[in-house]
Amino acid sequence: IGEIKRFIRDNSPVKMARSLRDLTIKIQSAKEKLLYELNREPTIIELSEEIGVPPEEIVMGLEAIQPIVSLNDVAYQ
Amino acid sequence: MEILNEMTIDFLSKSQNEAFARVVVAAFASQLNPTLDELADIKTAVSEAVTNCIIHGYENNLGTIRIKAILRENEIEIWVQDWGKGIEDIEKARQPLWTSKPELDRSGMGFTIMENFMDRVEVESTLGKGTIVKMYKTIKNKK
Amino acid sequence: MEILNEMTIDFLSKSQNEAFARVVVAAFASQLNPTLDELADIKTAVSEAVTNCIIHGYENNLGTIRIKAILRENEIEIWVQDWGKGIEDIEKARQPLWTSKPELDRSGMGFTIMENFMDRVEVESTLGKGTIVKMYKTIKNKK
Ligand SMILES: Nc1ncnc2c1ncn2[C@@H]1O[C@H](COP(=O)(O)OP(=O)(O)O)[C@@H](O)[C@H]1O
Ligand SMILES: Nc1ncnc2c1ncn2[C@@H]1O[C@H](COP(=O)(O)OP(=O)(O)O)[C@@H](O)[C@H]1O
Ligand SMILES: [Mg+2]
Ligand SMILES: [Mg+2]
Repeated sequence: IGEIKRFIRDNSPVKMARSLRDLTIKIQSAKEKLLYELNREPTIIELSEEIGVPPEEIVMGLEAIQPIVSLNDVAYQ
Repeated sequence: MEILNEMTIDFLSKSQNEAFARVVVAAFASQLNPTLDELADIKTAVSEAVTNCIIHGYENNLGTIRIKAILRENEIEIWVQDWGKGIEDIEKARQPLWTSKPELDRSGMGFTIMENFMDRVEVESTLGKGTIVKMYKTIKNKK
Repeated sequence: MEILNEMTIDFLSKSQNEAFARVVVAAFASQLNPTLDELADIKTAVSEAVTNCIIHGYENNLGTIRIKAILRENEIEIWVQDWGKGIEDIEKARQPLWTSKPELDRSGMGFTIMENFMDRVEVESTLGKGTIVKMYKTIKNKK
């Protein structure tokens, strides 16, 4: 049972970032690198290709970096 | 324009689902290859629309919220729907700073934010039946 | 056990939606505060179930896939449903290494993976009508 899990994890084409924290750090540095190289804001797929993580996963990472603060949330404080 | 992809999600009007809803829409929108700014705009607009369903549509009682998202070649269309109390005067509701709940410290800026972060916002509502907010945003093709 | 939260999502049986579906379920499951391993298990199981709907249920034609997820205090229940061709012999289909599409290099390990990564898997299917796979996983409470 554990063997199957290990087999799949070790062979997973996209190794899951060890933690969301690792992913957010990768996103931030990839973003800065691409910003410099492209001289514009990177797209989600450009980031995805740079980091080697699917775009949907990048979205999860972004949520951890920068929780959207709505004006309403601010108003509550 | 041809529809490339679409999805519909129903979830409960609980406040913890606001973050969930915006991640779902952002993950779906990512198929159009938006920039991070475009993605942040979409997330903010969805958050405002979902918050309105929870606070105004259902007044914090439990109900169902439905989000439908449609991807076209360079546009995303997002519907946020509730079956709550509805809006009496849509034009007034859309005005900046107008809120029906000043006692809750609402800013009255929700619709203004949606309009600014998306290209176009349509509101349909029937008192006692519910509300649909339809939002459209062009995602410029970068390649 | 009391239901804490639930959601239902319908999306098209396109291969690019596999990654989307996995993230949707993971984002929802994260409300139960799972470990990364538990989350990875859930994502893998959902991927296998969704891939089956696309490849076997609809045989790469366009159809709708529905995922329903229910959160209880320490359990997630996930249904993955299609209205495709159905499974003739469920018991055989669940056997390790058994596949109806060896010509496509299928491993026949999808159900085995789901069973290993989740605590329990139930399969309901009717030929010509479709298939529902119900998966359950305990999320130990870390607090
Ligand atoms: N889904 C909804 N159901 C019922 N009423 C709504 C809904 N969305 C908005 N409204 C009404 O429109 C008003 C303005 O909304 P908004 O601009 O978001 O400001 P706020 O939420 O801060 O009040 C709300 O105060 C409410 O009266
Ligand atoms: N949603 C489905 N609709 C129809 N048939 C299915 C479905 N899911 C699984 N099957 C059948 O069960 C078999 C075993 O599935 P699985 O263990 O995932 O292996 P594989 O996908 O590699 O064939 C498939 O080959 C197929 O015949
Ligand atoms: Mg508002
Ligand atoms: Mg399979």
